[in-house]
This record gives sequence, C-alpha cells and structure tokens, in this order.
Amino acid sequence: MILHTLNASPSSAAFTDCVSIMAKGDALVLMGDGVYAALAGTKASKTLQQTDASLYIMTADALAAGVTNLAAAVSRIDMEGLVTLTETFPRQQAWY
Amino acid sequence: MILHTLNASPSSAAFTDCVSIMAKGDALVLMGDGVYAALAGTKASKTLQQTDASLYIMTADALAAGVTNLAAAVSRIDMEGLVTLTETFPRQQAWY
Amino acid sequence: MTAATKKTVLLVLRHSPYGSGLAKAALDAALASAAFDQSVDLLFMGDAVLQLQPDQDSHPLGMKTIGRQLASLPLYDINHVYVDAQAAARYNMDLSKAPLQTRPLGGHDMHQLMVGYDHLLGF
Amino acid sequence: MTAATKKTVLLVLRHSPYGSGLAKAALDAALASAAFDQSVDLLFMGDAVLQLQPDQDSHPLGMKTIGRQLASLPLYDINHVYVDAQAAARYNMDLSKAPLQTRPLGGHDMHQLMVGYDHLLGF
Amino acid sequence: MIYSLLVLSSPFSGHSSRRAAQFAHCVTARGHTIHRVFFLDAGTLASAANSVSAQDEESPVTGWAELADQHGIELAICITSALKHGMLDQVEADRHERASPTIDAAFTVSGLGQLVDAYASSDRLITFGG
Amino acid sequence: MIYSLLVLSSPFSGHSSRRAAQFAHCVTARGHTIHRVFFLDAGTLASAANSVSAQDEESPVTGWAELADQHGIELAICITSALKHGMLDQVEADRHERASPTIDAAFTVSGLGQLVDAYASSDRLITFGG
Repeated sequence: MILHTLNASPSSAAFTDCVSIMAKGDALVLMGDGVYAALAGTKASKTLQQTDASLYIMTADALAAGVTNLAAAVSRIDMEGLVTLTETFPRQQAWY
Repeated sequence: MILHTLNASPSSAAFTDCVSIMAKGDALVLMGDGVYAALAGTKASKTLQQTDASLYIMTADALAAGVTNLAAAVSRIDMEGLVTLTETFPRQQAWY
Repeated sequence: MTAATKKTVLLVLRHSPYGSGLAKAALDAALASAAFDQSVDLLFMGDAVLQLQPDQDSHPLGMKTIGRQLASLPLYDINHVYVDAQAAARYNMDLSKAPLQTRPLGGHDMHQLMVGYDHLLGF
Repeated sequence: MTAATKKTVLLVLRHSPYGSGLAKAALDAALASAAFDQSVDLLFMGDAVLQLQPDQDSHPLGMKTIGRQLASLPLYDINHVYVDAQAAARYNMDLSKAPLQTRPLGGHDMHQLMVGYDHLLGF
Repeated sequence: MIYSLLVLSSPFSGHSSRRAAQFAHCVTARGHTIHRVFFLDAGTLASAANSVSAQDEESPVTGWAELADQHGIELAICITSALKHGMLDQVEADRHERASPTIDAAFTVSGLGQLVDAYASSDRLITFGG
Repeated sequence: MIYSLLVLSSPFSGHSSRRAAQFAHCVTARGHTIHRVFFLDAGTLASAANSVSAQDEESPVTGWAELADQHGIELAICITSALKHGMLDQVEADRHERASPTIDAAFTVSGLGQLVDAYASSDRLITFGG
C-alpha cells in the first residue's frame, strides 16, 4: 500500500507517471498544483477515479487555487488529515 | 514568423503547447531537455516534423544528453547558428 | 528609463499561478510596462489559464492571491487579454467568472496573434 | 551516523539528467547510502530513463556527466536497478547500451516493486 | 512514531517547502518524534538568512526556524547542495573566504550520511518536492 | 542589431543560464550590441557571489562576470526577485541589516522599468527560461 502525494498539474509527466502506478488500496493526496486534478468534469479527475485508489485534497491548497468544484470521489483533508494518512500508510511516494 | 526555442522534454506541457503553435515558416531550436524531442523513431520527432517548421538542435546540448540518433529533419547548429536565426527571425518565443 | 521607440509586446504566460514564481513575475512585468507607458497584451496559454480561476485565496498559505491582482490590470489600461480556449476547456473553466475579461482563441489564432508583435516574452 | 535498524529503500528517479539538480541529488544519495552500509535499489521512471542514455558527455557544458557516474554504481554494490519499460520505449532507447544493467518493468510490476520497501525516496 | 522529512523543493518556487514545515509542526502536535529534516538540492535554499519577503508574504525561513526553536528539531542541509546554492555557515564562509555566513542559525550543514541515518532511524520518511 | 536578454532560469537547475551567457558572448562576437541582460525570478540567482561549485563544474557567475568585464554589458537583476532570493547589494544589505552583500560586483540591482526599457530599446528580446 502506497500513499501517493501529487504536487504537479494534470498536464505534467508527474501526473501521468503517478496514475500509471496507482492501484486499489493506495491513497492519493493532491497538493500544490496537484489540486487541479480534482476539478469536476475534467479528464484528469475521471482518470484518477478509474484507479480505484482513495482520493484526497489538501483544503488550503484547493482554496488557494480556487478549486471549489471537486469531483465527487475526492475528500477534503487538512494537515492533520495528511499526518493521519502517513500514520496509516507505511510508505509515501512523492510525485512532482 | 516565430523562432521557437524549446527547453523542456517531450513529456512536458511546454512541448505540447509549443507544437500547438508551430506553423510553416516558423523555426524551432531544441535546447536543454528539448533535445530529446529530436530522437529518431519517436512520436515526439514525428509530431515536430508534421508542423512543417524548420527544426534545429543545439549540438553541445545534444551531445551532453547522448542524443546522437537524430530524426532526419533536424539540423545541428552551434551557438553562432542560434544567433544567426535570431537575426533572421524578428521574434522569439521561449517554451520551458 | 531612457527614451526609446515604442514596441508592441505580448506576454505569453504558460505556468500555473502558484507552482513557480513565473506568474507573479509576468504580472509584475505587465504592471511595470503600464507604469512606464509601454502597452502590453497578455496571452494565457496551457496551465496559465489556471491563473484565471475564480475565487482564489492564497492568503492562508502566506502568499499573495494572483487572481485578485490580475483583476486590477484594466485599471492600468491593460485590456487585450487572450486565453487558450482548449486549455480552459480541459480544466472545465467558466471564463465568464474569471477575474479578467478575456478573448478565447484556438491554436491557429494564437499563432496569428503572436506574429503581430515586435517582442514575445515567454513566462 | 548513529547505529540504526536497517531499512529497505528504493530511490524512485523521475527526472531527466540535466534539466534539474534532482538526478545528481539522487545519485549522491545512492552513493552515500552505500558508503554508510545501507543498501538501496533504484527505479528509473518516466523522463529519468534518459539518465541511462548511452554516450552522454556534458563536460563541454561545464557539468559532470550523469551517465558516466551511474556506470560506477555496481562498484558500490548497488546492483538492483529497475527501469520503466514504457518510458524507455517512448524514447526509442536500446537499454542494452545503457551505462547500467537494468531490469525493465511495466506499470503493475513497478507498483509491486514499490510496496516491497520500507521507504520510497522520490527524486 | 519516528518521522524524518526530505525537502527537495525551493522555498522560492511554489509553497511545498512552507507546507512541509507546517506538516512537521503537525507531526509533533500529534505526539510523534521528528528525528531530522534533511534539505537537499534546491531545498537547501530554505536556510537563506538573507531572503527578504514581500509585504503580506511570509518568509520561507520562519516556519522552519520556529520548528527548531520550539521543538529542538534538527534541520540539516546537505553540504554539497548548500555550497552550490551559496548557503554557507561560518566554517564554510571562512574556508571559502566569503564575508559572512548566509544560512540562518537554525540550520546545520551536514553530509549526506545524515540523510541515510535519517531514513534508517525513522518509521516514516516523507519527501517534499516540486 | 541591438539585443536584450531576459533570463528567468535558475543557474543551479539545468544549464539554461550558462547557455544564455554563452549566447550573449556570441551575439557580441557577431558585432551586435547587447543593450542589457535582465534577470528576473530565479534568474537573479545568477548573481550569487557565494555559490561554490563542485570540482570540474563551472561557477554559474563566471560566464556572466566575464561578459560584464570584457564588453561592459549591463547585468541588471530585478530588485523584488533579488530580495526574495536573498541576493542583496551593499545598499540593500545595509537597509535590511544583513552582514554583507551577497551579489557579485558585476551585477546591478534594478527595477522592472529597466526590463521595459530593455525591450523598448532593442530589436531583439531573447528569453531564457527553464
């Protein structure tokens, strides 16, 4: 089980590489430019949902970017939520 | 007529954006990570050729990256060649 | 600033608002141009369309909000703002809610636009 | 260095050799791990496969050649090196000519590989 | 649990470095131990003592310095990356004959062995890049 | 022809900044005039006087300093970007009470008006980023 953190926009190679590795049982946290992948109705957010991984977004980063219209599968978390995920998942992979 | 300079790999949004703008009569100079777009037999080099723009690559940057097997449409230039192109083309667009 | 011939200039923005310092740098360059009586136009391409996302608020992250600053450009007589229509569609953006009034363009139109300027500054 | 439990570690490289400082940083981290008797494995993913391009020579640009430095890893007992097969194919690379002997993996296999380590360091 | 952090992002590009400092604060608030924060590549610029932020913007150093002050957490910057980026402590400034150190006092110049020790000693190694 | 250059790339990431300096040398060698080189955003790090390069690697400052010495070319760094990145001349070091300047003497701290003047005064404006 991998906790993925994505800090790059859906137009980046980081996004493509991250998605190619994500699997059921993994979790993904969108942060920084990664938050744009959560926008409802986009190809990026559909691609994320097809991975069957759990999807999270850092609330403050989403608000900064004006990303308010989230795809339904994406849950908002704060910094404590991120720490909690790192407690649960034994390893993290940073994509950027 | 635009002189495009591309300093980003074919997996970047810079490449995609650059290609979407390139047109016949333009020139493109590959430099830095842009040199990988010249690799023979890749989708990237085919995409570049379809734009009908003139294609150049900075020799020193290509050698640094080990990019020796160039697509036929790409011509090697040195720094003086780049300066010459900036003399000919009235404007440059940097993609990175 | 020394007296100089006026030049027509297009700032070509290509990067997201907070992922690098480039959006801020381009904004500062646009404002400086206006302050020194040199008019510039703007083209938001690729990920730079995300600078036009409505309701940005980056203060909680300790950074200035780009979208809010863009809204002030018309006050400086920067009125010709173009946007990459495909990129805006890719991010499912409603440009009518953007902080700036923009004109959407396709790839061919962007090329046509760019060849009309003396200088292109790529940010 | 304080005595500590050994951990299994995979360095996940994702960036091109000269476009940033990350390839060099990862290489230095791998060599330091070996020097401190902590074994690490390497996975070259996406644009990082370009670090394995044969015949690199970045000396004329005033930088050290990454490919040449990678060739020394087996001397430090770093022998488990994996590579993203799709990315290598995308760049039309002949991995038999790479400075390092590598094992090509598909997406699913890379996931399987990654879950076998205590720590993943993403460069 | 014991955590270590690896920070690769420049504090002057994006907010990843700032967010990493907030993450570290939160890790300690939840009762975990941070063994070390290791700064590598452009990450070492987080120690830049001479950075002057714009009004309304937070200095990138502040969040990290608070972490060291309040919780005694070790902030280790890789010496090779630090030198390259012009980040020198007193010893390095003297050695390379520069007028004065350029890093904030909360940071320590270290070798990469301290990164190895960090991941070997920690249950979690969290990387911040981009 | 009259050229100006806009340098946005960090000298510590990729070789774009170094190559820009070589381009500038070549422009003058072909008999053109360089009105100004303007450094903005991470580009301002090219002025970092305290950077210590690894053996076998060239200092990013060298190529630019030679350009200023040999051809008297103006190297202008944007003040806002410079302050953010900790690049201070003597005046700014005094104003912000830092121990000593951190930029190489070949560079001048300027406002963005000098970028505007650069493109308004030049036949060619060549941008280096990435």
